[in-house]
Amino acid sequence: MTKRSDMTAEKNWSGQKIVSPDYLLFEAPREKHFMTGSEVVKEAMKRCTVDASVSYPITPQSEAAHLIGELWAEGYIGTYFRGENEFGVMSEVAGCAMAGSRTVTTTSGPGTLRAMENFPMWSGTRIPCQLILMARGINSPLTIQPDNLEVSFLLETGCMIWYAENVQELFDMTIAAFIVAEKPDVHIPIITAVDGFFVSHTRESVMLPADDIALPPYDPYAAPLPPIDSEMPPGRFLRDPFVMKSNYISYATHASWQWEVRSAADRSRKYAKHFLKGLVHTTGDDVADVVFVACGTASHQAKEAHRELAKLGVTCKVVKLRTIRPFPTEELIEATKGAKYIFVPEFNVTGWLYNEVVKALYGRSESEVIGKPRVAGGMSMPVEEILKEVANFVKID
Amino acid sequence: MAKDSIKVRMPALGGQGAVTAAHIAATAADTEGYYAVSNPFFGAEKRMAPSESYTRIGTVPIFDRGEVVYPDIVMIYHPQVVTMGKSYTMPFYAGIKDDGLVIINSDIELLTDEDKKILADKNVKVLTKDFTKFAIDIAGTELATNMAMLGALFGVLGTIGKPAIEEGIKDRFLKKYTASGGTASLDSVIEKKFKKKLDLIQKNLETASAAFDLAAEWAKEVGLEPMLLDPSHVVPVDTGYVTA
Amino acid sequence: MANLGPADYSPYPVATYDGLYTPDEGKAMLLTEMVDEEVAMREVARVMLTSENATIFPGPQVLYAWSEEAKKKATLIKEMSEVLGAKMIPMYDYRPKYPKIDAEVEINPNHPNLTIWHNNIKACIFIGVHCHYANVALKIIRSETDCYTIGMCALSGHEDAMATIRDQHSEDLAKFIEIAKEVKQELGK
Amino acid sequence: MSVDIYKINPEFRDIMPKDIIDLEDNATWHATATKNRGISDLPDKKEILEEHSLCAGCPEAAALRYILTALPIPEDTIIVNSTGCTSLMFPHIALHTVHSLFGNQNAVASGIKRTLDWRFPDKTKDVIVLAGDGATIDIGLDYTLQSWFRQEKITTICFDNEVYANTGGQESGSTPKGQVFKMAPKGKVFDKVPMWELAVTSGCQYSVKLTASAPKKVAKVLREAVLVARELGPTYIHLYTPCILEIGLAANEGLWEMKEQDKERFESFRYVSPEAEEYLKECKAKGIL
Repeated sequence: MTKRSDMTAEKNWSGQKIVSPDYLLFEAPREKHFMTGSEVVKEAMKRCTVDASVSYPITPQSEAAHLIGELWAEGYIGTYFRGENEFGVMSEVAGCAMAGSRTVTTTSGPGTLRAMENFPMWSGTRIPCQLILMARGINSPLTIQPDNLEVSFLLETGCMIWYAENVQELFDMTIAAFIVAEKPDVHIPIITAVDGFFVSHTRESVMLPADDIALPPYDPYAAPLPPIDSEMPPGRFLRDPFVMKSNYISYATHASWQWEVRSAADRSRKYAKHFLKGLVHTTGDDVADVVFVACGTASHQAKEAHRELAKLGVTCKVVKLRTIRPFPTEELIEATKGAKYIFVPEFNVTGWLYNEVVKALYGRSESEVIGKPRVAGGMSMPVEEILKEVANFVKID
Repeated sequence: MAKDSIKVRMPALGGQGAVTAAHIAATAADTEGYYAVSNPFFGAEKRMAPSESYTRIGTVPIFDRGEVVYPDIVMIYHPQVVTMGKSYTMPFYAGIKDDGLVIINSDIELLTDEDKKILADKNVKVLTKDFTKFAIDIAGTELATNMAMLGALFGVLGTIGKPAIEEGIKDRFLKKYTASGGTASLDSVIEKKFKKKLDLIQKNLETASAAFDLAAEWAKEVGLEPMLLDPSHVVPVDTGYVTA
Repeated sequence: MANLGPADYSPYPVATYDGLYTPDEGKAMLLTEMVDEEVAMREVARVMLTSENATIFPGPQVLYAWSEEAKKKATLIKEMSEVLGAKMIPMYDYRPKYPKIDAEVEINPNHPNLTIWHNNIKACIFIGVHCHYANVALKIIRSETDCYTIGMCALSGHEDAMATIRDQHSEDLAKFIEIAKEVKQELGK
Repeated sequence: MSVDIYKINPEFRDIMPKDIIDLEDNATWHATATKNRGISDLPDKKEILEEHSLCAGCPEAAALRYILTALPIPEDTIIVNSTGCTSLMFPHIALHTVHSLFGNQNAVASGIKRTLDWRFPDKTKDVIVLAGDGATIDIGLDYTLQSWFRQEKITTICFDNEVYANTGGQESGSTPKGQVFKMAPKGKVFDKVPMWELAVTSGCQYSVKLTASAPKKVAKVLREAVLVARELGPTYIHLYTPCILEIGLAANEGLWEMKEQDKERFESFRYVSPEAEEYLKECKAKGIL
């Protein structure tokens, strides 16, 4: 059984060499592997010097949760257990993080909604834990299929939300997530989302650094609030006190507290820019009539469409959003300049990303924004269908 | 004419190993230098219930994900897919592209005259063969059917060689591999049938290899055009990952 | 009572919504400008030396003897207050105090404006206050008072303060004290 | 050392308020105490609970004072709370505490305890849950029981006032049958939930039901519960702290009500597992009890 006190300045408790985030993400030599999103989550967490993880089964994230458990059994993670349900799990995660652990958990669809009350509590208590979300349908009748409607429920929880496109980005993003979330001026929870199955169960090639190097450990004393461990003043400290005017004195505290949580998310931009190489990523023609704005698998489908449109002589560009909270408004406006048509393909019925895009571009863009194609309930988004939508606006011969 | 990417749809019955086959196919293609992706249909598949998996192979990065709605190749692992409609699409060749290919595992002719006409009009070639018997003859178990189908696929394509297939099979059975509960226990059943893993791999290889030759022969006979550009056309592209 | 501040009444808009963010490493911030640390130190010293009822608000991280660094800082902050001729009012913990605070001698992050109003403080330094509570308090002060706030932070700084200097450890405080002495002389005080 | 977080740097003693100076000079921290802490410290030692905002004469406030004064190592004790009247006292407890949500207290405490054991393997850190009957028995029942099933090494204390008091007097699972409260306008139709018994069948090593009428008894039970939890597994204390407001008593009648109930609904219940029995004997021998 490894002990946290086994850690030295050079090696973490599992004997991995401690390296800088930049080295791990950008400089360390990488080798090609062929694996699923679930498997790559294990590889990422293995290199993150994680203190704690709590799990609960729900498709499609269960395999990732099993594999994190294996890391604990192998001595890479300090403490791990199966909670009673997602509400309990997210509260157990809060306890671990408040007490000073670098903490990760995973969930999907109905689990996310069951746990919902916890997420604004997470951000309000300024814990930098990571939730790896493998999006799944949440409607009745029950579905386990990929559909990311659940993400719309998380948009205003005060947590950061990043969206990974594929297995490779999931690996890099879940490592960068801890680094950015733990910055003292950020220090709020981060939700790293992928579309369930499309990423969790899809096997593809991925480049990984060696597994004998890892991130420096989390320092709970370089944080905006003292950890709950009785080791840092003030001795009289309630992490999330009642400050309601009815009992005490201040509405202003509540207002200011909530603005501070939003400010913290905003401060993450400059760090995310560095560790994600940009809040958005653009591929295709610099000047394009057709611009796809998408995140996750939808941006993958859009890239497939871009390739076909190029063959047909249509100028086209794909703007992939890597961060949803904070929303990359300025980057989006810059990237869509001069577009005739902006298509927002989505894997949900309400078009929450379309709403975000329209809100961001309102009064600042001439482009026509089209919330299509939109599929739901786990349907795929064949490139053929995307091309049909585009053909309704652009002449294709 | 050969394309820069093809999509393969594999309708099967739960327990036949179509997911495993899709995985090995993608690994083999990846080994050969192609871009490749495999995934199962996302459901709660049970034994003998419809189960589908997909493999996408290309000389360009494969961005497309999920169910293959418009396949270039359809591989039918079990006659019931057609006779009892144990398939997520009706008819089983729905959405198939022109100049496509259908591989059917059956000891009898399953196509109606109407099916044949529709497929002929789209210039889709059909290879029907009792790959289960083929597997029993060579490997001594019907559980190697998926290997026979796999060999046939690559025999027809002709641009992914036997060494790559061997690599794919070894990767699947020798590496630590995350499989769903059902697949994991099936693995152990297979292992019981053969004494040693290597023995299992050898049998699988022989089955796939024989089917490879048979299908390559067939492709010549029917004058099948090459479907997929060979790996020399693979172009490295900045796919925009955090680590480009 | 002091005038309301730039945001008036409500802590919104906060600095980040005006496009202000914590300074990069090695830099400091004066109002909306990124400047070198030393430039900021000089200006901060000038403001403290020339404002009515300039006050230092030491927080838990420096008030208590829980680490060697905290002990060093305590000595330096005491000296700082003498050099700047500034009063010291402690933010000894963050609890919403019941039934009321004594605005004369203490400051509480949940209603820091009360202390600033009561003592008519026109310039203040936050030091040793945990960033979250510093930011909560600074937003309220920014909105409800015209006090010139200064965040001397051991971590990343505070954009809601009118001046913020980051990564301030004991050796940096010593450096600031020397600069403050020079400025004091220049001002003929 | 944890007690150092209460030590004031000499440069600032002159500007610190008396209650903070007293915490350093005159509180009974384990590290500085010469004898076991206890009720006898109440008259002349600095208390860990500062002024609070509960109703005058509320037995909860008194019970919390008894508990805090008996903690074996307050400077290394974390208390997790939940929503309710008790939340109004928590900001004034001079320890590290958490409120979190309504009902998730045992889940939060589980995470904290596991992390503290991981981060401080060579140190003793006690984790205690203190919540009302609504939080423990109704909305939080799953998390209370599950933490016991998992054998989390925490002490769970339920301040049972038999009603949702903070929200204005609604029936709770702990309300006695027949009692008329809001949301039970015709009287409660089912029996009071026997949480102290559920504790035993759910794996607690120690489960005691009592009222807060006898301070020394409360202190003894608390100390036993914390020591057993630290060593063996979950422990439970079910404490009657009546809501004098909701049952129409005067500020000075709380004690009388508790004494009454000592003979009725809160007639003493005590379960101690054989292992705990053994361990408590050792503690007595070592003089830490």
